[in-house]
This record gives sequence, C-alpha cells and structure tokens, in this order.
Amino acid sequence: MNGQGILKGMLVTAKNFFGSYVSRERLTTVSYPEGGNTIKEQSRNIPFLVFDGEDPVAGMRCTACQKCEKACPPQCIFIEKDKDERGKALQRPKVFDIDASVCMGCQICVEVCPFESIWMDSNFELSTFNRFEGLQFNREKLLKSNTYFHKIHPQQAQASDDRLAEKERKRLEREAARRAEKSASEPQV
Amino acid sequence: MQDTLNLFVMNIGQWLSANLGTLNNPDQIIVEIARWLRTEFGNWGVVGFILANLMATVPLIAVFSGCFALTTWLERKGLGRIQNRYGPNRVGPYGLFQPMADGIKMLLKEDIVPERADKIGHFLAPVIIMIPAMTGLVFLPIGRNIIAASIDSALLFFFAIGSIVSLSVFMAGWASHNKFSLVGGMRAIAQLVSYEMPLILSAVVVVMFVGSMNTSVIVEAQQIKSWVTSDAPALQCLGQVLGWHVFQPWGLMGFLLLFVSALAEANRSPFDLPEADSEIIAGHLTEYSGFKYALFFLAEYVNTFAIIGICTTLFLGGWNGPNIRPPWSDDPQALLIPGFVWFFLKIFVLMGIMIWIRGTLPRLRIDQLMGFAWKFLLPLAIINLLVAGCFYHMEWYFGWPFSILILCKSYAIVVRLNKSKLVNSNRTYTYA
Amino acid sequence: MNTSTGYAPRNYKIVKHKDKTLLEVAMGPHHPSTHGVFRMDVKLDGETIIDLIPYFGYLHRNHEKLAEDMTYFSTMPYTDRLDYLCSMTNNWAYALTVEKLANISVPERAEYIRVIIGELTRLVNHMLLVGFYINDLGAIGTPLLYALREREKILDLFEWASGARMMCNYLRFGGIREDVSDEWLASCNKLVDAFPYFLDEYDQLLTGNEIVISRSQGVGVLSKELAINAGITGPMLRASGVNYDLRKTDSYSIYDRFNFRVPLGQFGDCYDRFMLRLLEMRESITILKQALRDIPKGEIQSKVPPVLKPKPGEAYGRIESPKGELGFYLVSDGSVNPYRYRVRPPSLINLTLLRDLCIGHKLADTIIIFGSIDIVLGEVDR
Amino acid sequence: MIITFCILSVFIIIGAVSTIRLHNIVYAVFSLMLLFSAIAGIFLLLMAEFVAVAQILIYLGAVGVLILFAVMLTHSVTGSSGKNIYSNGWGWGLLLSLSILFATLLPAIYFSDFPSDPAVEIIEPSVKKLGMEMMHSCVPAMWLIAILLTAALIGGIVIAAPPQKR
Repeated sequence: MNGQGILKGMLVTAKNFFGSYVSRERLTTVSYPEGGNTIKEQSRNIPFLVFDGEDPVAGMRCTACQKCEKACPPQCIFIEKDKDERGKALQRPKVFDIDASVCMGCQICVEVCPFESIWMDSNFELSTFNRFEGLQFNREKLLKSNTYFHKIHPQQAQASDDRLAEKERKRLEREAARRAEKSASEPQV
Repeated sequence: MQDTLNLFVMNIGQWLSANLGTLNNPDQIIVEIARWLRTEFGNWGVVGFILANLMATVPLIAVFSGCFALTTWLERKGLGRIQNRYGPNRVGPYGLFQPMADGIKMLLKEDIVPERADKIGHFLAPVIIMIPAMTGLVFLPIGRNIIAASIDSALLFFFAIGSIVSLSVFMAGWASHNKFSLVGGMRAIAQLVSYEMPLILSAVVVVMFVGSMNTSVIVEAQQIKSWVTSDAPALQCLGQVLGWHVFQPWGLMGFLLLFVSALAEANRSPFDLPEADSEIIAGHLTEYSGFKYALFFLAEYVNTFAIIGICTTLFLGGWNGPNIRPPWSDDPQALLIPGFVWFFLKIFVLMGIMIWIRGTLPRLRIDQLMGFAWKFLLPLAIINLLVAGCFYHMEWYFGWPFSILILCKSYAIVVRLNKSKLVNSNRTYTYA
Repeated sequence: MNTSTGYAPRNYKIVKHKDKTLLEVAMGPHHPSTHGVFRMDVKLDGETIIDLIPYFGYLHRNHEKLAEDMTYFSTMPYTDRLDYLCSMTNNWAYALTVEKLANISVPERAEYIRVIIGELTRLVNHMLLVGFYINDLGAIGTPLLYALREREKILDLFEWASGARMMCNYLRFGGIREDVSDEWLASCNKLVDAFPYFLDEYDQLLTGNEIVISRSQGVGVLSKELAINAGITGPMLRASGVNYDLRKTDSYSIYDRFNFRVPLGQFGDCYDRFMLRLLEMRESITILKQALRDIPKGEIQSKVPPVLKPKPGEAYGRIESPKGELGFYLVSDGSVNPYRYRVRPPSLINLTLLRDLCIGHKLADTIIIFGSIDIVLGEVDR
Repeated sequence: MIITFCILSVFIIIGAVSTIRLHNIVYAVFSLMLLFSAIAGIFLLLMAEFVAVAQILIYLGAVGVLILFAVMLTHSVTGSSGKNIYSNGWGWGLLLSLSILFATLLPAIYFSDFPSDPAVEIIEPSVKKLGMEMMHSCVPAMWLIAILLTAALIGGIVIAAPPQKR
C-alpha cells in the first residue's frame, strides 16, 4: 500500500496526456464532418440494385427470380413481377422494396443472387425525418449505375464484370455450338 | 443625483492624475482604488455602507465563479487529452464557450422534483450548500492586503464553516426519497465527518509555527524577511519562495496530508463515494436536475477552490512568488508582479493535479475510506504534529535529519500496519 | 386518486431480519453499470448485502425458436447478435457444429484465418472486459478509452476483411466468405507486433495500483469445487486454478499446431479474474504470431450445396469463446430447417453464481463481482 | 447593527418555536440548526469571534450532525404519529412559566449595577490571549477534559463495534 503503484499509474496518464499533443498514434479521434471518415472498400450497409448502360429500368440486371426475397433472414425485401401491356410476365420486377429499417446489412441477398444484380452500398448517411417514406427504399431509390458500383467497390465491381463477361462468352459459345451442330445436322436432311 | 455623479467622475480624474505619476508600488493599484472608493462611499450614507460591503464580497463571488467556469472547461479538456481524445472543441475557439453552453443548458433543463420527495428539504439543500462554499472564500488572502475579512481566528472559522457541507448533503440525500440518494447521503456524512479530523490536525501544524490563525499573518510569515528586504533582486526572489512551509520536512508531510483530506472533503476522485456513479447512480444528486444541479455543481467546485486556497495559504505561501521590488519605488514592501497572479497560478496548478488524479485513480470502498482516514491519515497527522514541535525547538542541523527520519519511519510503519494478510499477497500465476 | 397523504409514505417494504431493518434496493434494469439490461434485487443491511435475486430476460429475442423455421444458412447472421462483442467466435461455433452435422471438411487456409480471427476477437473481448471492470471500479473512463483505442484498430481489420465492424457474418460452412488480401495480413502483423506495448502500459497503469489491489483482492472468492459443480467455464474457472481450456483439451480445428500456455489463477477472486484476462491476451498474441507466420495459400471454402439438407441426426460443437465454453446443439430431421437449435451460453451459466459470490460483500463489491464475471446480456437472454 | 440584530433575533424565535412545534423530526432538526446559526450570528455581532466559531463548530457541525445520525437510525422518522401538542391545561402552564420568569429576571436586572456607559474600553478579544489563558491558568482543567473525552470516545467505539466472535 505504499503508493508506488499509484504513482506509476499517474505517470502513464501523464505520458498519454502529453503524448496526445505529439504523436498521431495517441490521438486517434477523427472529427467526423470535417475530418475524413474511415470507410473501407468492403464496408457494407444497405443493398442497392445495379443497372448497366443509361436507362435504369431497361438496363436492370435483376430478373425478379425472388431468390433473395426467400433467403433474406428478416424478410425485408418485397418483389412483384412486371407485366407488359398484354399481361405476359416480364423478366423484370415492377416493385422492388427494401425496408431499410429492418435490413441488418448481412449480405446474404448478395451471395444468393445468381445475376450479380444486388450489391451492398457503403453509404451510411441514411437518416431521414420520417420512418415510413424515408426508410422504405423503392425501386427507383435502389437502382444505381454500374459506374457508381465501380466507384465504391472497385475490386468487387471488376470481379463481377469479369464473371458476367465470362458467362456471356460461355453463352455465346453454347449459342455457336448449337448453331454449328444445327447447321451440321441441317445438310444431311 | 446628477451633481453627485459628475462630482464623482471629476474626483476620479483628479485621483488618477495624482497617483499615476508615482506608482511606487504597482501591485497595490487595486487596493488603492478600493481604499479610495471606500472613502468616497463613506459620505454617501446608508447606500454607501451597503455598497462598501458589497464591494468586498461581490468581486470575490464573481472571480471564483469565473474560476469555476474555467475549471469545468479545463477539466473536460484535460480529461479528454488524458484519454487520447480532443476535449470540447465545437463551442467557441478550443471549446472555451463550453461552460457557458453548459450553464444555458442547465438553465433551460426542466427542474423535476420527485412526487414523494419532501419539497422543502429538496429545495433548501442547494441553498444551504452555497453558504459554506461562498463564506469559505472570505478568508483567502488573494494578494498583499487584498482579503475580504482578515479576522483573528480565520482558519478556525474556515473549518467550522466547512462542517456545514455534510448537513446539506445529507438533507439532499434524505429529501429526494430515493434509496440510492439515501445511501449516498449516509456515505457523505460518514466521509465528511471523519475527514475533518486529519484536515484540521494537518493545518494545526502551521498555526503552531506561525503563532496566529489569521491567514494574512500566516502568508506574511512565509517570507524570509532578511532576504526580501535586501537589495539584490535575486535574493528577493529566493526570499519570497524559499520561505514557504512546504520546503520544511514537517511542512511537506502536512501539505500532503492536507491535500489528500482536501480531496476527500471536496468529494474528488479517489474519494468521490457520495456520488459514485457506478454504484449509486449519482448519490445525493440523483433526483436533482436543471439549475439546482448546477447550483450543487457550482458549490462543489467553489468548495474545492476554498480548500485548495487554504492549502496554498498554509503551505505554498499564498501570494508569495518569485517577484522583485520595482527599482523605481522607495516603499520597501512594494512588489513588481501583483500577488494575486501567484495565488491563482498555484490554485490552478493544484486543480490540474486534482484533474490528473481524477483521470487516473479508481474509487475506494466505503470501509477502506474510513480505514484510510482513521488508521492512516490521523496517526500520520499526530506524528507530524509531534515532529514539528520538536523541530521548532531543535537547531536546524539536528531538526532536519531527525524529522525526516521520524516521518519516513512512521510512514513505513503505518503502511505495514495497514497491509492486511490476504490483500496484496503478490500473486503467482502457474502456466499449465 | 392521489394516494400521498402529505407525509412521504414509504413505497419500499421494510423487511424484519432478526432485529435489523433491511433496505431493499432494486439495482434495476435502468442502472449505469449492469452491462446491458439486467436487474438485481438487493437486500441491504447498511452497506453489506444480505440477499440478492438476479432478474434477466429483458433482452430475450426468441433466437432459438426463430432458428427452427429458417434455413441453416440464414441463421448465421443471427449468431452475430448472440454475444455481440465477439461475433465471429459465435459464427465459428455455429459453423463448426454444422460441419460436424453434415461432415463438411474445411481447407487449410480457412482454418488458419479462422484461428487468426478467433484470437483477434479474444483480444477485443478481454480488452473490453478489463476496460469496463476498471470503469466499474471508478476510474472515469481512462483505462476504458485506452482499451477502445486499441479495439478500434482490430475493428478496422474486421471491417476490411468482412465488411462490418461488429456484425461480421464472415464465416460460412466449410470455410469463410471472402479471402483475405496480403496487405490485410501485413497490417495484422503490424498490429500484433505493436500490441504488447499497449499491454505493458496497461500493466503499469493498473496491476500495481494499490486501490485496484485493495478493492478487488479477496472479493468474490470462487472456490475450485463450487466452480466445477456450477459448470463454470472459461477464464472465470481458470482463475480458480482449474486447468480446463477447450483449445488444449478438445484442440478443435488446428489449435494443436500452435504451442501456447494457459494461465491459471490462485485464489479465484476478482483480481485473479482481471489479471487472467491480461495474461490470456499475451497468450493470444503468441498464437497470432505463429498463425500469421505459417498461413498457407489455397482455396478458402470447400464445396457446399447452396441449400444444405443434412441427413437426420444431432451434433454438439463447442469452442473456447472468450467468455467460456460456447456450444451449439443441432438436431436435423433431414429437412432444410433444423429440428432443434440450442445454444450453450457461457455468460448465463457463469452468472448463476452471482448470488453466492456477492452475499456478505458491500454494495460496491457486487458491481465489481458482476463486472468480473464478464456478462453480455445478448448471450444471457438469447 | 440594529437591523442585523433584529433579523437574527427573529430567526432565533422562529427556530425555537418550530423546533418544538413541527411534527416531522427531520424538519425540527433543521430548524434547530437555524437556531444555532442565528445564535452564532449574535456572538459575531458582539465581536466575540472565537465563541461564534466555537458555536458553529460544536453545535452546528457536531451536535446537529449527531442528532441527524440519531434521527436517521430511528424507525418512524416522518413523525406520522402526530400526537397533539395542546394538552387542555396549556393556559395555566403558560401563566405559571411567565410568572416564574418575571419573578427571577426582574430582581436580577434591578440589583446588578450596569456601568454607566457600557462600551468604555473594548477589551481586545484575541484568540492568542485566550490560548495563553487556557494553557497557563486552567491547564489541569484541560487535562481532565482531554482524559474524559478519550474515555468517552473509546466507550462509544466499544459499544458500536460489532461483537467480535472469539
């Protein structure tokens, strides 16, 4: 009880007090609005839908297969298939809602989606004044361009583009193979 | 009323021109103005009498409330930097307007009184805690003959006033009818009453040496007279500093004891049991909000200032500091740098140490707190009294080694006595 | 109807206890140091505790029933929320159990990354415990903020690897979701090298501190026999001197390849439990160094069918989570959802002894004993 | 000077009456404190600093806090019993006490001879002189009190200490 422990402890706090003026390592707080924010490349928050080209609805990759709706643990995704004028089902969601207040950003929908159409956004400033209009993201709010995707997640975007290109090439090969095989079978007849 | 006013203004002009010429003792400017104002108020009758009294007390309250605002900013900045983060830096440059922002927030906050609390006690507690806090300041010698009331038994008055704090803390704890504040109130009474003993005994040592309880006399005694009146400026500086009681062996021990029991009296860090926020939420302050809470806060800080002021007057030589006699003045007692600069410097240094301690040390338990007061501080204070008595009558070459030896030995003995069996058996950790 | 009759009638019962009057205080759900939502009804005689009744369940989210009608894969993000301070060890325990159930093999690199992540989570958890424990003792935030400063560096690594700081959802059955880049491993190496300096600073600040010693030694002593009978596991058990660490006894995944030591306490009081966490942090650093040194290249997830339908049967997998033995018990009836999903929460079982440890101590000691047991209410209430 | 004296005496009367009349014991103790501080004020007016300080220190600081401790530990504190102060014979009691008061007070005033103009020479009340007086003439009394106090302290501790289990 003879006070040495306490004095040693006081020395440590003194070192930190003067250290915080000197070394960056001892002063780690970042003043948020002015200073930088430390968003990493992989950080994820609320999902968004990717579209290629200019027109959001036409270039949408999502084909409304509703896999993500089934796999989402808190079930916060709601999809309705689109119908053209004659009532034939289209490979596109008319309504694609995500309830941002329920979504916990677990990225399962991204893993389940076979068409690389839904990815996680890293924008975290989502506060709104109204819980219902503000946080119910409808299709227009969710659709973001591929360039935006390349801006926030360069590596992931590049990887998904390669996979899509790969799939495209395989499809073309199959196409060519089928055409070749059809043309081969054609002459015998 | 019009003619008295311009007569008053004309007198000021006359006085200034007369005095500014000589300025033989620069640190007495405030005292000159005060004396002149008092003579001016003299011939104003009853209004003058009231104004003269107000002139003695109102600046005191204003200055120490300003110090309170500055310390809240200092505390938050200091604690922030100790914990590797910025302190407040949004409100004003470097967060200097933070105390103002806190004050306004406290004013606007709704003042909730619990339905079952007895209203009178709940309302009176902050009022009563202000009385000892503010009257404690009256006896502090801020500068050379700048003192609100230099009465004969100033020190005794200060400790008597200090004992009222426990009454108001208990009233707050009892009145808010909340179990946590009841426990807080009981702890506060036990702590404040049992820490008065070491506080008074460690202050008595100085009274024994100086021979009077008048604080300004105590401060005068902490100058080496022969050096101060000599001509060499270096000697004058040293004379003002080396005379402090803290440089005597019994003085250093007395200062440490007084500082530790001051920590306890002011409910500061290792002894802040009455409002231990991790155990009993905010102790006796749980049911207070709005401006009553701010009043409690102000009273606590001003009480800390009062006790630190007494520490500086008794052991660190109140307004004495390394300053020299201005060459152009003939008055032997004149000083270049005014006394209150040193007084407030010392107060803020001690406050800084308190903030540093608050940033580091955890809290004691209630029975250890009591044990620490009665079994650790009190014996040391009594031994210090004994040693100071012998030191007074011994030659310096006997006195110093004797007192240093006795004090260190007694410190070691008391530490060993307090070390219980199970506690601090240094632990061995086997690795499987 | 205003019941107050001018005087303040008492609303708490004064219980006769032999001759003394007891004060019954509810250290209720709304109390600054209950690490979440937890209530202790305490009977006080003066300051000493006569009786203590813990109430928990305020944070019950029906986790186990919920998992019964979700697929194995979609329960994974919910395991993050069990012990929300160390989310990846929960994932690991769940993934281990499902791999045992559906006997899925895990590639080498994934095992190494799981060990690295597990030990990093142990560092985070122990740092937080030590920080909050000293905060309960009364030092207003300084040790806690030093701990949080170091924790930030590790959370940045988690965010870099998995995308989220706390709710990482990073492990999958048969491996991990994304591979870890080399820069990640390099910065992890840098962190592990710099970490011992922080621990030395912590030692100098706390372990010798007289007030910490006098307030936590001899408080809440847990004897060996009582600990074993009550099924206590983890650092709390080892603080009483019982040598039982799953990483050594079970040596699950690849823990047998690393040589590390397991510290054991002597008296089993609050000071031992606090010191044990500091020593275990040093051991985790040795494991991390070895794992980072010889992590192989290779694929990170073995082939797993997208919709897992394990054959009927049951499996119980357990790991040494920072709080104790975290176990998952799964019964599958061949369908997509588990038939029964049970979590063995170490915090809850360690908490059962709170009453025996606290009786006879002061009011201030209950807070410290409760703090030293290291509770996370998410795991206690599930 | 006169105004402060009147204010203080009003406080004294209020304090004294409310100490007796209040049902709630805690309020009674607080009014007792008010009474003691008013008396200390009057001592200050009489320039007897040391006695005023002693009054505050002893009565307000120690006796007051002691009564508060006693009040805290008793069971029914909020005084809900509310026994009635007015017994029926209160008129006669008042008359009797007034007559005794005047029977003793008036002769005392009449026979004692006041100096013609009281404040002839103000004796300089200084703590140093009091100290010297205490240390020289009444040292045996000091020793006696010291021994008495320590005995009382030790007695108190023995009673309060929990029974040591041998």
